[in-house]
Parts: sequence; structure tokens; C-alpha cells
Amino acid sequence: MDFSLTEDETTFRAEVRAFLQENLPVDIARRFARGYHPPKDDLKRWQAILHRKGWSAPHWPVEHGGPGWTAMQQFIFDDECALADAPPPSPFGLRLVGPVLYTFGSDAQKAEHLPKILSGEVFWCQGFSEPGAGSDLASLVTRADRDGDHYIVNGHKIWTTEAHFADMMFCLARTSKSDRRQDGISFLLLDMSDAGVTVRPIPTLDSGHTVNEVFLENVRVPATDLVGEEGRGWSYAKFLLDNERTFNSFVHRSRRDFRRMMAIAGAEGGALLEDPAFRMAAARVEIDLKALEWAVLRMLSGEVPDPVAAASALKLKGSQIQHAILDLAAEAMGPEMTPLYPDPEDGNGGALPFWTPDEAPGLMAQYLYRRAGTIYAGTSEVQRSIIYKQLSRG
Amino acid sequence: MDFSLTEDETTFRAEVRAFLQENLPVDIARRFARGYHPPKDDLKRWQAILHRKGWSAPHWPVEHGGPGWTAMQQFIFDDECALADAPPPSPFGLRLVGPVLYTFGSDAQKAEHLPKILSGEVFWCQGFSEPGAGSDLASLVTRADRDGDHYIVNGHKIWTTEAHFADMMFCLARTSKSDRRQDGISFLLLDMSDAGVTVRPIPTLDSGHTVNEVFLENVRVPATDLVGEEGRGWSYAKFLLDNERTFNSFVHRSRRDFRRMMAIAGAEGGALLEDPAFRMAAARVEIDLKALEWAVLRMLSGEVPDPVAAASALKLKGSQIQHAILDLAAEAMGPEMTPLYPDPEDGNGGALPFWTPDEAPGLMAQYLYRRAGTIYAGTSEVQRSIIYKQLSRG
Amino acid sequence: MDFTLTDEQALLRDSAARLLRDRFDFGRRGALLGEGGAAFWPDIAALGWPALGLPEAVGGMDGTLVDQAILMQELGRALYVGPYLSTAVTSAWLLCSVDGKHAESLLEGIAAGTLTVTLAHGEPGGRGILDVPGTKAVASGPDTVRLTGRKRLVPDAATAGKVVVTAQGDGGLVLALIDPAGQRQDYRTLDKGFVSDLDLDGVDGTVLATGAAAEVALDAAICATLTALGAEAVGVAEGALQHTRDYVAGRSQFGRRLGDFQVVQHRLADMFVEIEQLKALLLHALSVADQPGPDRLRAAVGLKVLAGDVAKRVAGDGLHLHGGMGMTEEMPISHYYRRARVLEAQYGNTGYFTRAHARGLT
Amino acid sequence: MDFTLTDEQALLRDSAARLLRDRFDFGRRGALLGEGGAAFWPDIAALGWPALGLPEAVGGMDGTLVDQAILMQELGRALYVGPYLSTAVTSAWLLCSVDGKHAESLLEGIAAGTLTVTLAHGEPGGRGILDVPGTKAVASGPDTVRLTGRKRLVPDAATAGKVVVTAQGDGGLVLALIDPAGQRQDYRTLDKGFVSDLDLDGVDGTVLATGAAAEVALDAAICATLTALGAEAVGVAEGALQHTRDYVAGRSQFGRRLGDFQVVQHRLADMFVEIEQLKALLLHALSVADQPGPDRLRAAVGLKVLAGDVAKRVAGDGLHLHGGMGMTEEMPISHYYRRARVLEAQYGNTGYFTRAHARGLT
Repeated sequence: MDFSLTEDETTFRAEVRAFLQENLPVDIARRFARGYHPPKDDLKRWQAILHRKGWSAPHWPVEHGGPGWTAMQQFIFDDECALADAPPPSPFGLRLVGPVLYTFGSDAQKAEHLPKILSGEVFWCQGFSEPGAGSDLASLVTRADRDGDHYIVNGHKIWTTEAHFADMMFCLARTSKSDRRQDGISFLLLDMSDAGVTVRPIPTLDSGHTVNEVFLENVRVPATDLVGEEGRGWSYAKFLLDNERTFNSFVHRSRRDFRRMMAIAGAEGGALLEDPAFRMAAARVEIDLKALEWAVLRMLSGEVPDPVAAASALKLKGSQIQHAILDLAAEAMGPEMTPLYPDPEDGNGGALPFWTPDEAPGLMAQYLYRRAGTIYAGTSEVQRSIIYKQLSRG
Repeated sequence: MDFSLTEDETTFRAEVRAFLQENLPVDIARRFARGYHPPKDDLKRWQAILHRKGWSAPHWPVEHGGPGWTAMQQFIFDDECALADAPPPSPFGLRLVGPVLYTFGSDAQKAEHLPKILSGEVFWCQGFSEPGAGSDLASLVTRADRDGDHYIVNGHKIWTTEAHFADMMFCLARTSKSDRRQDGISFLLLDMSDAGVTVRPIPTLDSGHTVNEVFLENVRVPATDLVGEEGRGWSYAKFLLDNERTFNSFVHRSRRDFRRMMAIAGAEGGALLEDPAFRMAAARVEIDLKALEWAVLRMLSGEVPDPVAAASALKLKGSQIQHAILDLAAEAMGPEMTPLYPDPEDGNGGALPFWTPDEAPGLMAQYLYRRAGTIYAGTSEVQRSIIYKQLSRG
Repeated sequence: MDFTLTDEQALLRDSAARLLRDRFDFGRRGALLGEGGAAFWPDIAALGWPALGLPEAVGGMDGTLVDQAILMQELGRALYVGPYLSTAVTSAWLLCSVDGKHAESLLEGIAAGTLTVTLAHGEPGGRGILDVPGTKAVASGPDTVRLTGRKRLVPDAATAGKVVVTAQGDGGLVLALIDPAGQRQDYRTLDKGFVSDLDLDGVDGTVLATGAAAEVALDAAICATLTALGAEAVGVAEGALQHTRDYVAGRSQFGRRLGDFQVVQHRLADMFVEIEQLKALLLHALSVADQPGPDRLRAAVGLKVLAGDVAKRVAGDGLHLHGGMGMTEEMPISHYYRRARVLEAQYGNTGYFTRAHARGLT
Repeated sequence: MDFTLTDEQALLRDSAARLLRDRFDFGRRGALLGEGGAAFWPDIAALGWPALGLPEAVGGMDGTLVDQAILMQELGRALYVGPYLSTAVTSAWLLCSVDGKHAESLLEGIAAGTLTVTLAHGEPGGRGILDVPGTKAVASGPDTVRLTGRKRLVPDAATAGKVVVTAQGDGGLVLALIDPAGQRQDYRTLDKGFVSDLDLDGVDGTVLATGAAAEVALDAAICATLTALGAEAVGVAEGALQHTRDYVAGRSQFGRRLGDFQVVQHRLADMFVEIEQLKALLLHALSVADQPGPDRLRAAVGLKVLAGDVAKRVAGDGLHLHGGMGMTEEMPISHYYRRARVLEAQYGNTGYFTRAHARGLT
């Protein structure tokens, strides 16, 4: 075992920090710090800046445009970005479909899509969930019927984050019937401006607009936009979901949220931060958070006997810690957490109430939105079942 | 709704308190306060005192020797007894088999057993659980084969509390085979001094001796010691278990334990009792305990829409609160909770370590023994399943 | 002791449930709440609910806090938003403890359903209802004070006919009556409640009570408010449990109904257990509701702690069990959750009241 | 960073696991522990484990706390009871930070396996290892002090060759060496550990260090002890999980294996998650183990908090899942639970260390 950061890594952290200080636009950071979902324009501008530096896809292989960083460097980069309030890039292109494309896509697909994902020119969304297929994805019913050199896609997708500003969607659809529900599913790329695509917002409990329903009515998708082999979409989706799960510890965001929580508790004379019981509760969460950080490092180092169970553990614990931090923040805010504050950065949002504490707007929007942390990308129950399955083998 | 105690009830509480003050032997109270399991002699002496007053079976009907108290009077009596550190009488005769006998027993059985249960002359134990039948009682395999006017009983009972000093056992045994596992079980009374009865202690994690295995080898039980009808033992057992569950909120004991916990936290200058975080934790538990107390009162008043689910809720929450209080007591005790203290009341127990705090001996014996609170009389999981079953009907 | 509802109480419960189901159902609720905070008030006034807890002398029905708690429970279940709590509980209990013609005529208006009144007590940076107000009151006439200060998160002030302001005067606490006009900003809470900020910049108010008398009246208002909130929390939690139970019974995943999964069943059971505890503690608080003194306040504070915890936990579990659907505006559970979340923080959060309770621990 | 075990470390882990399985299995454990606290020490000494963390200069193997943590993890899994922690971790780290021939010769004895040493630090009424000792040290010779005070819950003093006592002298903290004879009472802890009370009534001790040097040495001992306990907790929790997993796989209720019930499965999963967290935080504490200073202490304190919580929770869940069987002496889980319960309270409980951690929160 060797716990020391290499000299390179120490240098690297300083380099990233300096870059962020010089290049992250203050207005973007300020907006993101509030806790509201970042607007598309912020995501786009910031990704373009990263792209110019060659840093827009830290986890991609060099041959596809990645910077060739070690896992540790990626961790440091994400950490510094979170601490600087840089909005993480939209995950659907970079984190999700990108790796599917460079692993299973055709040369034409790679050539067309990867550069635009890297640059942030094209935004993606994920068409997996359906009204009858949430955690149980394999029960999806969207159909893609072959018609010459096209598929005709009909279906109804739900929980489609950012569909209202995405240019492309990757989605799962049935191309044939099969006894095994996982078979006969294909992985398609679909242009959101195609005829037959309708996006309808789903108002959520945070009073924001992030997720949507997407109705697909006789959407004509060229057969060249099929990824990999027809009927093998389930395996690509599993590849994608496994990638996603590994990164769902929320550790960097939670470190930032912890800092914000402490700032709230210390505001107005620090009444609550001086309270011994509150301090103990915060200390207890800080310990959990530190453990989570090292659990992620351990995962990155590749030294976990059971990475499948470990990834589920990260997701489970990460979402619990996220809630615990936001709960402390809400407690620290006291009765001031109750108003529905308009986003002060949104010109059309309306006036703030008199005497609104600086830290208040956005906190509860974030709190409520993050309630989904125990639901998406595999509910906590699904994670526990995965873990038990692994345990019972061991 | 009427929340006032009747004048009678106020007078009654004073009467009980005065009686306890005058009649509860101080050595019995002192021993019981320690938290170790009370010795048989203490139980016997105390029950004889109560019996002379006519108070040994508060919940029995008058015609069988009960005092004719209301549910509220019974509550007050139990509460005062707990606060005075009076050991509750062994439940197996009074709480469990007694009501079965006066409800389903023959006249001869009533005449023989009820008076001795009331007086505390005869101690009982419960032969229900078996090595393969814990929570799942219906899978018991002990057999009682008819042989003339006797049953020949063979089997292996486990978790038999107080079997080492009980005079009689009530037990379940199969008298016939049946497709439905609950059928063909009979309810028998059995003399512990009979040939073929062997009691073997089960050393438990509190390092005390309370529970036992009982081996039954060709024990001859007269057919007159069958309770009710042959093969209907399951319904009598259910009657008994339902009675038991109603009384398993541990509320009186927990009120006493809470007081003891506060005394521990206030000892040695009250360092921990002055700690704001510890006080908050104690306050939170006190609120739960007060709610539990009123939940029991509500149950006694008969005003609960679903008494089956409510009884399970009392057991579940009662065992959680019991743990929470003992956990706080252990926290208050600090490193002094770690020694295995001999019972200072037990002449053969050995010397106490130097500088043993007064409140320390017995605390952890009790703590460890009470871990069984979430297990016996229906595990917490069994209670939750009962509750859900009721809920899903509603 | 006898916890049976009287015939009148059972009738009140059933008729309230029926009216709310018919006129304030989930479909209509959004629209009604869009119209403003008192949109549903005429229905409530028509039924005489505001008069429920008031003495006959002012036109009331001579009921008790038990009756109001029965109603609050149904209002909670129906996710009612409006000035019932602020007018008929907080203000009414305060005014009933105050002597004089002003209070009497206000109570007559409340009982008749023609007037809503709110208490302006909280201030910016304040942590809860037990805080001492910083607003200043300086005598400005024989029966009036000039008020200077800031009142924050005042419930239902936008539609209130009168506002009772708490302030500090020379003789201690002052309760003064003002009109809700002036520097006021109205806004909404996360659960669609109506609140306002009041900037009191030398506003003249009529004195209702001062010193010890004012303290007694405020104590009555605080105890009644916290106890009624506890009752509302019972309704909120029961509503959340029922909606969740029904949802999991209908929803399938992995080829089975959600309600067939043991972990789902057991979580619902835990929700039930928590609610049973809360119902029981509500009885405790109600049992001392008409006995002013530290025990009543302690019971009310303990109830608020449990109410906040239970409502938040039960509605949170319900939200989780709804999966993605629970995150939508469309599903009642998301509204139960928001009400529960706000209820926990209103008038002081669980930490605040647990601290208060811990101070009195012996 | 690289968390891979070196070949030597992997060998150490495997050989320790094997030896403990062969010679300290659950069946033999009871008998070995009946014989006294150091019954298994000859085996340990023969393998050179006491030398593991000691410098080559005194005959040690020049290992680090990482190596000792690997061993502690296996000792925890095997429910080992004996003087390894007190001698080879606490005392060794303390003595390595102390100059002088006394310390050197003691370390040589420890490395050779011929001497066990313990630290007498806790006192009656004390709350934990961060407490300042009240025992008094008065100079009684050029190199000696006269010690007066009471030491409580001193680990393994019954079999220790030497005892290091902490005390207050004129120049602050004093570390003094005494023989374990004298007024001593030996007793057992709930988990079958061996502890003693020492009544120091003017006992003469040899000074090892005073003032700042003594503080540095004590800090090293505290950090190493808490970190090693964290490693032991990993082993205890993993052992509890494994026994529980095996038990529910074999035990049937209601016609199904316990392990087929979803609530049982998910509870096991939660146990796993807690252990993963603890393992990760152990890495954090180890990463700063050779860097004296406040960060090291803070990491060790945080680890003790999590170790106590996780061990207690995991073993408690395991106990519950064993049902009635878990309550018996016969089942290993009852011993895991007792070890976990004692571990949480030893050297200061979770509340104590959380308070300490909270003080440093910024």
C-alpha cells in the first residue's frame, strides 16, 4: 500500500485549481452555487471552455479525445470542479452514450457523434424509462418496427431529464418479440427534431423543470442509427448503467454541499454552528462523508474484492449522505427554509421576499429534487438486492 | 372524550403506592433494581404478599380471583409497581396459562391450578418453541401419542424461560398428523418432576441463567391434563399469544429504566446530563416513551380501530424504545459499562472491581438480556407482517 | 378516562371528511389555491367551523381543542391550505385569553365567519414561536402603541382582516392589533401556503394586552397552535400512508405488485407504527389543553417534535415508495411530502423544539 | 496512491488467518481464554507478530501500522483476546516515540516476544483516552517519581511484565514505568477481555518521558491504538456478517430459508454497506498514520466513531437475524456482538469521540 499522492498528482491539483480560477465564468459558478438546475447555456459555455483545454471528457480514452488521465486525476478534477462550483457537464452525452458509442458504435457513428459530444455542441437525453418500466426496465414496450432502411418508433418515454433542450436521444425499443424480456431490445439514436417527437414537461415537486415525458409517434429512425447489433440493446444498456452506477456516489457534490451547510449554520452569528448537538450531528456526517471519499478512492484504485457490490454500496450510502447533509442544511435554515423562493438569477422568477437570507434561495429546490437520489439509476432496494446477490455467492 | 382520571383512580394510585411502600420488602426491590433476573425466592415471596392483599392477578376476572379492576387501574398498578422496583410476577402462570385455563380448561383443571397460580405456590414455564420452530411455531414436531388414559410425550423444547425452577409446564405437542400444519396440535399441562423431563441450561450472552432446553423423553401425561379439545391446541396458543402481545409494550419497565438512565447520566457531577446533545437525545426518547404510554392507555380504552395492528405496533415500538433507553444508559456509563460485573446481591458472584460505580452492576446484564425484546413473542419482522396484513385489508 | 368520540365529535369528523372530499378534492385543490389564500374560506365559514372552539358568549359553539383537533386532522388529510389554523386556533385562543371589548368583537367576527385574524410573531432570523420578539412598542396614546420592527413568515396576512402583533414595550410583552395594510409582501411556501412579511415602520396599533396578561394569552395561542399542528400532522401522515398503500397495491415492477415485496410491506408497517405513536401523543397534549402552565407547554412542544419527525418520515417513505412518480406535481404524495416538510419547520423545527424540551428534562 | 497489498502483506494476512483458524478456532477459544489472558501469546510471539511494527534496531521487522492493521483485522475476525493491542500497538508506539535506554530495552523485549507491556492511563470516572490523567507524580530520585492515584480498566495488566503509567508532574505529563505488582485487582470484560484496576499508593516508577516529549509519545500511542481498533472492528464486523450470512442460508422458518426473505437479504446488504464505509475510513486513518499532528489524531478519532457505530450496528443486526439462537453463548454471533459492544465503549465511546471530533469541526 502506498498512500502518498505522486508529485504529479499534487501538481495536477494545483493546475486544475488555477485553470478553474482563471476560466470558470463567475456568473456560471454563482448560478450553480444556488442549487437550481443549471440552464443549458451555462452548461454549453462551460463545456466549450473545457473542450478548448482538452478537458471535456476526463474519463474518455485518449484515442477518442480524452486527456489520458489516471482515475486519481479524474477524481481530483471532479473534486476541484465541485469545490469551485463548476456545473458538471450534462452526463447523457459524456458519461452515458459516449462510452457506448466508442465501445459498440460504428465508425460512422463515432465520427459523427463523439466530436460533438466532446465539444458540447450537441446535447443528449436518455430514453430508457417508460410509464410501466421504471426500476424494472426490461418491461419496456416502445416498439421500433423495421421499414426498409428505417425503423418506425412508437412509444412513450418518461423521466427524460433535459429532453426539453436535448438535440439527440438514445433510447431502447423492442425490435422483436421474445420470451426473455431482455431479448429483442435495440439501442437507437434519435434526433429530437424529428417529426413525431413530442416533449411534455413533468412538473416536479421542486417546482422546477428538469424532467419530461417524450412521446414518439411513428418517428422514422435511419437504420444506420442502430447501435451495435439489433436485439442486443439490453447488453449495451447494462454496460451503460454499470458505468453510471460507479459514478453515483455524489461524493464531490456532497463535499460542496457540506461546505454550504456549514456556511448556513455559521451565518447570522453562527447560533447553530455553536450548538454542541448540531456540531455533533455535523461531525458525524463529516465522518461518513470522509469514509465515502475514501470508498471512492478505493474503488478507483481497483482494490475492491467485489466491485459490483461496492458500486451499489457507493450509490446507497452516497444518496443517504446526500440526504443527511441537505437535512442538516434545512435544519440550519430553520423556518426560512419554508418559502418557495424564486431563482434570483432568473429574471422572470419574481421578487424575493423581504429579508431573504443569502443562502436560502435554491436550497429547498435542490433538497426536493435530490429526493430522487434514492430512486433513479436503481432504487436503494434494487441496490440492496444486487448486493445480497453478490454476498450470497461469496 | 374525557381525559380526567376519576376520583377513584387518583385515590387508587395513592392506595397502591402506600401499599407498596409498606409491603414491598426493601431487599427484593434493591435486588430487582439492579437489572439482574430476580431469583425465584423473591418472586415467590412478593407474590404471596400480593396474594394476601388479593392483588396477585390484576387482569383476572373476579370469579377466578381477580380484584375486579378496570383496565386503567391495572395500568396504574403496573406503573406503580415498576416505579417502586417491585419485580413483576412470573408471567407464565398469571399472564399466559391462567387465562387459557379459566377460558378453556375443565372444572377440575381450574380447581387444581388457578388457586396455586394466584398464590404463587406453583411456578409455570412455557413449552412452545423448538429448535426448528421459533417464530414459525406451527412447524413444531414434539409428539404426544395416546396410550390408554395417558399421552406419551417426546420432544425437545427450547428457550424455556425459568424451566429450571418451574413446577409445571404448559406445552404444545402433535397428537395427530394433518395437512394443515396448525391442525393436530394439542395443549398439554405437564409436571416438571415427571420422569423423562430433563432441563439443561442455555448460557446466554448476558452471562445469566434464565432460559433452558427441556428434553421430553416418554413423559407420561394423564389425559386429564389435556386442555380443551385434542387437536385444537393451536387456537388456545393463539389466544395466549394474542394476550401476550397486548402486554408487550414494556412501557412500565421502560419508564423505570428511563429514570435509572437519567440517574446514571446525573451521577458523578452530572457531566453527561449537562451535555446539550445528550439531553436532546434523552428528551427525544422521553417523547417517544410518553407517546407509548398514551398508546397503551388508548389500547386499554378500547378506542383503537385496529387492535391487532395496534398491539403489534406497541410491541415493535416498545422494544425499540427499550433499546434506545438502555443504549443511552450504556452511553452514560461510558467505559464503566465494559466489565462483566458479578451480581453484588449474589454471595457466590465474586468481588466487584475497585471503584465500581453504584449503578454499573446489572446494567449490561439487563442490556444484553433485553436484546431478545425484538425476538421473542413474535420478532419485529413478524409484527410488521401482521401490521401489513391488517393495513392491506383496510 | 374515555377516548371515545362523542356523537357530535363523530358527526363533525364525518361531515368534515365528506365536505373536503366533495369540495376540496385533489383535482380542485390546485385551482382553489391559485385563487388566493381564502378561496375555500366561505365554505368553512358556512359550516360554522371557525366558531367551533369559541365560547357561546361571542357566538361560538363552546367546543374544545379536541373538536378543533378532530377538524385539523381532516384538514391535514385533505391537504387544506388556508387561514383556519391562524384564525380559528392561534388567534382565537389568544383572544379568548384577553379581556376587553376589542378581543370580544374580534371573536364575534371570527365566530360569524366574517373576519380572519392572524398573529404576527416570527421575525427575520428567528428560529421559532418560543422566541422573544424584537419588535418595539412605544406608547402613542391611551390605548395605542407605535410599532417598529419586522415580522416574517406571517401566515395568511394577505387575506386577514386584522393582525395581532407581538412586541416589546416598557412593561414587557405587548399584544397590539393592526390592519394588515402597509409595507407588506406576500409570498408562498413550498406547500402552497400563504405567508407575508410585514415591515412595521412606526405603525400604530391598539393594545390588546401587556405584561403578564399578554404572556398568558401568547402561551395559550402557542400551546393551541402546536397541538393543532400535531393533529394536522396525524391527518397528513395518515393521508400519505393511505395514498402509498393504494399506490403499491396497483403498481407492478419485475412482474409483481410493489405491495407484494416484503420490504415494501414492512416499510408501510413502520409508517403505521409511527402514526400510532403520534396519535397517542396527541391525546396526551389534548388531555392538558385546558390547563395553562408549564406542563401544557411541555406537552405541546413534545407533540410538535414528534409531529415533525413522524410527518416528515412517513411522507418521505411514501414519496420513496412511489418511485419516480412521487417526484411529480401530479401525485398527491408529492404534496403530502411538501406539507410534511414545511410542517416540520413551521413555528420552529424539530431541533428547536427538542432543545426546548431538553431544557425542561429532569 | 496504491491500495494493493504488497506480497508480504498478503502473506501476513493469509498466514494470520490460517493460524487463527487452526489454533484459535471458536471451539478452542473458550478453553484458551479460561486459562488466562496470555494463553495464546506464545503462538503469537513465535510468529514474530509483536515485532511487526517495531524498528529493526530493536529487533523488529520495520513494518508499519498498515501491517499491524492487517493483523488486527484478522484478530478481530477470530475474536482474539489477549495483549497484542496493548503491547504491540499501544505500548510499542509509545515507546518508539520515547528516547533512552529504558524504552529501547523494553522494545527489544517486546520484539523478541518475551515481554508484554501495557499502558495504565484510564482512571475511575474517566470517559476516555483523551482525558488528562489525575494521578500525581512527585520526583523521588534522579530518574524516578512517586506515583499516587487510581488506574481503571487497564488492559492485560494481569499478565504484563511492565506497566507504563500516565501521571501529572510539575512539568506536565509524566510517563513512568512500574511493575504490575502491588495493589491490583484483575477482572474480565463482557467480551472476555482481561483488565485490571491499579491502586497506586506511592509507588515508585522510572521516568520514561515528561512534558512535551511525553505528550508526543502519548499522542502516538493514542492514534495507533484507535486506528488499530478500527482495523479490529472491520474484522469483527466482517466476521459477524459472514456468520449471519451462513446462518440465514441454513435456517428455515415458515417453510423458507431465512435468507430467502427479502427483509433479511436487504438487512445483510446494509451490513455490507456499513462495513465498506468502515474499511474505506480505515485507509484514510492509515494514510496519515506516520504523520504526527492534529490531522492524524482527527482521523483516528473519526475512525473510532465509525468503528464503534458500525461494529455495534452490524453485530447487533446479525444478533437479531440469528433470532433466539443468537442469544446463546454457543453461537459465535453472541461473542461478536459482545466484542462489538465493548469495542464501542473502550477507550471512550461514540459520544465521547464524536464530541471530540465536533470540537475540531470548521
